[in-house]
Amino acid sequence: MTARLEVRDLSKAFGGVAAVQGVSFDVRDGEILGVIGPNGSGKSTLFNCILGQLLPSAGTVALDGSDVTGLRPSTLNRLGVSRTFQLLQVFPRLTVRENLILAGQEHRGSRLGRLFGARDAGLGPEADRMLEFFRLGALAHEQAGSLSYGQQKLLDAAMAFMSGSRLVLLDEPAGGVNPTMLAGLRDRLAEINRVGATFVVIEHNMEFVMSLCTRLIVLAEGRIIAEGSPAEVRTNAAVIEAYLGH
Amino acid sequence: MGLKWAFAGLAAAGLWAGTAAAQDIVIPNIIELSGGGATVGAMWKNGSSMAVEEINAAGGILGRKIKLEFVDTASDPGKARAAMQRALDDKPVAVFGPIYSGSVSATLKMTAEAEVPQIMGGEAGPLTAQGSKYIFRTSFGQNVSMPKIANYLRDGIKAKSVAVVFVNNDFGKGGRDAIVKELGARDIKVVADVSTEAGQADFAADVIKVKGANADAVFVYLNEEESARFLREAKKQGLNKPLIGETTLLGQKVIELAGDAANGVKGHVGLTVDAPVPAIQEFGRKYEAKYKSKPDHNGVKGYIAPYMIKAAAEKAGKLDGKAIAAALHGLTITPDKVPGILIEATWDESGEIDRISFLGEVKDGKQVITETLPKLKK
Amino acid sequence: MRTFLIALALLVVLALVPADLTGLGLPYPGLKRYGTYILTLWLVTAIAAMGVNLIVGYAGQETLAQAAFVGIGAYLTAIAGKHGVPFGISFAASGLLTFVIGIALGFPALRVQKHYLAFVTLAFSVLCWLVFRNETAITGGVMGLRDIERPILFGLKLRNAQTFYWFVLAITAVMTFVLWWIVQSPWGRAFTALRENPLRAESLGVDVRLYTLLAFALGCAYGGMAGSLYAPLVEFIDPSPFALGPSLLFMLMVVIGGSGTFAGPFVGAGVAVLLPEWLRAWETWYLLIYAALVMIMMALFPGGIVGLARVSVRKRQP
Amino acid sequence: MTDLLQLLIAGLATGAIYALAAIGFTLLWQTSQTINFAQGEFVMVPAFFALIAMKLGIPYVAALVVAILMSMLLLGAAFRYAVVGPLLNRGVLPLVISTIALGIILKESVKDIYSAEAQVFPTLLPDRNVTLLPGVTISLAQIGVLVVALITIGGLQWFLAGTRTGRQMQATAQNPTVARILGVPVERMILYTFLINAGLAAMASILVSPIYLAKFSNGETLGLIAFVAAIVGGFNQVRGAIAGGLLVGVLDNLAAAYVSTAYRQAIPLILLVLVILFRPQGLLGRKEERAV
Repeated sequence: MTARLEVRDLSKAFGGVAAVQGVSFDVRDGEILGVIGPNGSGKSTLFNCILGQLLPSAGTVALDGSDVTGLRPSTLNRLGVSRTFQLLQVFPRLTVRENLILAGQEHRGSRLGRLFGARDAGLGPEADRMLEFFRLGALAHEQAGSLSYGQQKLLDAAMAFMSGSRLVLLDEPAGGVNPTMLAGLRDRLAEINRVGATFVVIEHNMEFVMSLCTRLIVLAEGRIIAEGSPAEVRTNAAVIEAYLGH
Repeated sequence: MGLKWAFAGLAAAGLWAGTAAAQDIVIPNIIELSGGGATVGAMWKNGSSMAVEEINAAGGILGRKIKLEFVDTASDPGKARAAMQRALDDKPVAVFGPIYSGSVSATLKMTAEAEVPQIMGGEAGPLTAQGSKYIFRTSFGQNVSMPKIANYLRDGIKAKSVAVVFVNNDFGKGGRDAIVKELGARDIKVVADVSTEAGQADFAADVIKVKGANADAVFVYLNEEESARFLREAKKQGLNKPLIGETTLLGQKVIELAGDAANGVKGHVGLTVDAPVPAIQEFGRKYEAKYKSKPDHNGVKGYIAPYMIKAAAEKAGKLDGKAIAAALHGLTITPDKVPGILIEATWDESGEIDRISFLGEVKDGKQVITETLPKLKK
Repeated sequence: MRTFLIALALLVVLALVPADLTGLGLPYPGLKRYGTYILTLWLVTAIAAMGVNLIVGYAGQETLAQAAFVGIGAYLTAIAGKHGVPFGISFAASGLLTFVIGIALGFPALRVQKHYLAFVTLAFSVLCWLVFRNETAITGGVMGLRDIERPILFGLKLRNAQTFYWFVLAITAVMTFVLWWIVQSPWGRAFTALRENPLRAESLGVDVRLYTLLAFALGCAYGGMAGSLYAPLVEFIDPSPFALGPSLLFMLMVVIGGSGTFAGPFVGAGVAVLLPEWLRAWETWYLLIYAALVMIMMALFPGGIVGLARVSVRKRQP
Repeated sequence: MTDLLQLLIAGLATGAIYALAAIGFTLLWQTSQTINFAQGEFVMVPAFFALIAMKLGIPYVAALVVAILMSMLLLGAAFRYAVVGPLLNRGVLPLVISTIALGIILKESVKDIYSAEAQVFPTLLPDRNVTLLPGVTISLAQIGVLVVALITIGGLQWFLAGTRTGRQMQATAQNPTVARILGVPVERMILYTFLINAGLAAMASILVSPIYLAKFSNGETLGLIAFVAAIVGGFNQVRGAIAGGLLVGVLDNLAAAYVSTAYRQAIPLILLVLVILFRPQGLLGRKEERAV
């Protein structure tokens, strides 16, 4: 198995405060890697450094073997890395379908071609397929802002797959979603994973993580304190200490 | 729905064709009521309003009352053109303004084409040199005043070199170009040529430049407030060369604003309320009583404009633009017949005004006239 | 299709507004010369405002130099015209030059923080004004440039106020269509996205910096082309309409019309051009009333007039 | 050499006034993300408060106090609640537009209600000149400007760093959310910055008007220069604004004397562009994190 993403000695400090310190790990092709840890352990900062939202203070990030440290998010996205954010991030004034088309359009053809070409950048059929897949078909022409929270969360996740990215980083996809929808979301993600996408998931909902992920890393105070299968991590003494110690 | 409103809007704005019959003679004043020229425009407005009240109280012109309409150019020649277009669409007997030379320059072809006399306040030299038969000045053009200044610098001050300080707008730039030409013709060297901005506050650097030039005299051609600020700074830095100005620099407003610093300033004075002519001083008192502020030469310009129309229309015998313009050419208006003209004045074929003017200086916070210069042509 | 028909109908009505229809047996005398002039000025202002709307309403940036860009187009056209360059070439050159300047200004400014484009355009605006004023040999300085010729189209002189209006109307229609096309394309979607949530847009592969730059440069080009029409319309230019103040007024007009809406710039330009006409009786007070209107609008209806109209239409249809 | 000294002194005196206006700019920006395009008018208006007060028969010094209080009431509190308040959560643009409109309103009101003409404004100090060196003269008024401006700035610095309220204000400026969690009354702190801004503007107005006369259009240049000074010095630091103000004042004078009077305004603007290109946080500003 090859590593899709290699993170080496990544550190990030804000002023004097170190949020992430010397973190190294690989993401292997086809796995679903869970990143867990108590609040403030540096999970989102880690994501933001990997994805170019923040410049890391030290360390490197490599994608498929080539260095991508400090590249801008849009460049990384066009190289095949998608993400979602912890807080809901859809475009409320665009329709659900438009949101999906937007999420894919920058991967289609040239910029000039998009100006003169089809209004939907040729993504209409694919957007419709994605809508059906995530059970949002009936809402296609609603403004995204008018959807329920759970529906927006689904849309948010769906957008990450419109570009056909093979590596997707999900930041708390289950946060605030009701249990029925959650099961649906987990099934959808598992299904996409089967057809070839690799995931990294930050999540607080342990049940969701344990049932979805194939491997976990645990962060505490900006460092990796444990790594392994869900079963191994569950019984790790350092992890229990980190969670209960707070 | 939207369209209906749009049309209602156009109608309300009076943009539609078709003429409304008016009893009064409407004279549009296209003047600077906002923007950089707001002060000047306000003076003109007051002056012309006062004259029209007097004329109407005395029975109007040829039995008809005058009504002034004031249109703001925002001190923008483009807007002045638009306003002039609007005014000319209504085929007025005459138009007043603009006062800024740039705006006059932008509109004078339009009045010539429409054959409507334009009584304006611009002082730039070239305005009357473009062959328009419908443009008339209310004060000396720079083509008349600058030779007088240059003569004074040569004969009165005996200057061999002069530093010129001017404000970079149409008024200042026009004057600067004219004086530089006149000085050149008299073999007087321009050793410093300092451009300043309208609204400029700090004149320290400009005075240093002038001092450094070490000229025999300094010609200061700025608007009122800037003149005052310059004089204060000159006094502070001990600039001890003769400061020579044209009308503005010796005006009441500058003296009031500059205080002591204005003492000793000399120069040529066109028509101001400080002129040693009883009629003009009487005008100043009336103006001050009415508007609670002292008028300057722009107030005088606005005041005589309606009287010019009155005299010319009465000479022509009819209220017609073409006839009024024709009557004004070569006309001499004297205060004994038309008291509102304040001082005897003659207009030549190009619309240039000719009347007496003065040399003066500021002594103890007052303008003192030292010499009266006769009319150019008898 | 429906949009197209409405647009066509609107165009026909606009074309007929200044025309004298009494010859056709209709009791409509048309507009006076001044009315036609104001209508033409409205169109020219609207073109520049469309550019501001693209920058402010779609890309979420602030520009304080639109009047300067109008000035660049106007001076270029006026000066080129004096040297016998045909209008078509000056018009295209005005658009191109302002586009390139837009790129050159926007590139460094957008590298840093959000409001730095506003600061850079502020500086540029004043610098342009200084050049217009002081380079007397080229620009005529404060005395301006007089007697700017109106263009000749296929041998037809556009001297007449009405023919020139139709000419400007045709150009406005084309430029409106072009902007509509851009806004409806994936580019427009990207513009909306980067205004609503640049962070998320960037993570979806939208090159926020590049799209912002393109929107800004296009907006500047609209300003330049509006200037190219302004010069022959007024037939006289001087620096005053291209100063910082008028640039600020462009922002006000777009916001009062409804920023980020397609019709906003037309409505806003209409208000800005016609309001002084409506409020003539108030003389200079109109500026005060206008500014007060803007402030009330901002506090109560930030969507501008178009947004307000939409809300009231929605209320009426339950 | 004496010329240079003369220019430096004149530049510093003018620059001190710019600094007063620029400090207010940065304070408003820090606590409430308000870019105040009416800042120049805020400096222009208080002089007219004083003139009106004097017309009503109030003696000079009392009229100055009235002007400062009126300014804090109208340009501080009323501005905060009537103009900025309703727009605070709508992003920067509506606020920018609103302050542009406010600037027009203030300017036109003074012109239409008071007068379009420049007004003489009395000075606290006698109109006398002091010769420092042969060829270097400074007026008492200028000394007064420098002294009062420096005292005001020093007082402000002391207040911000040395008092509890001042430190709370700085906390609010740096991060309102954190400040709120720490129990700082953020709303009141924001109001204080508006009051301080209005007070500083009134001080600037009282200092500048005797020298440069009071006129409705004075705000145009002053506002622009204060803005440039704030950006050049650093938009997020009070000391940046002070340095920016002094620098722009001096630079303007030097440019006029040694480069070109016609392009004197251009020099500070070119500096502004250079700063944005090479040191976007301003000469003395703090660097902010890249977001996006």
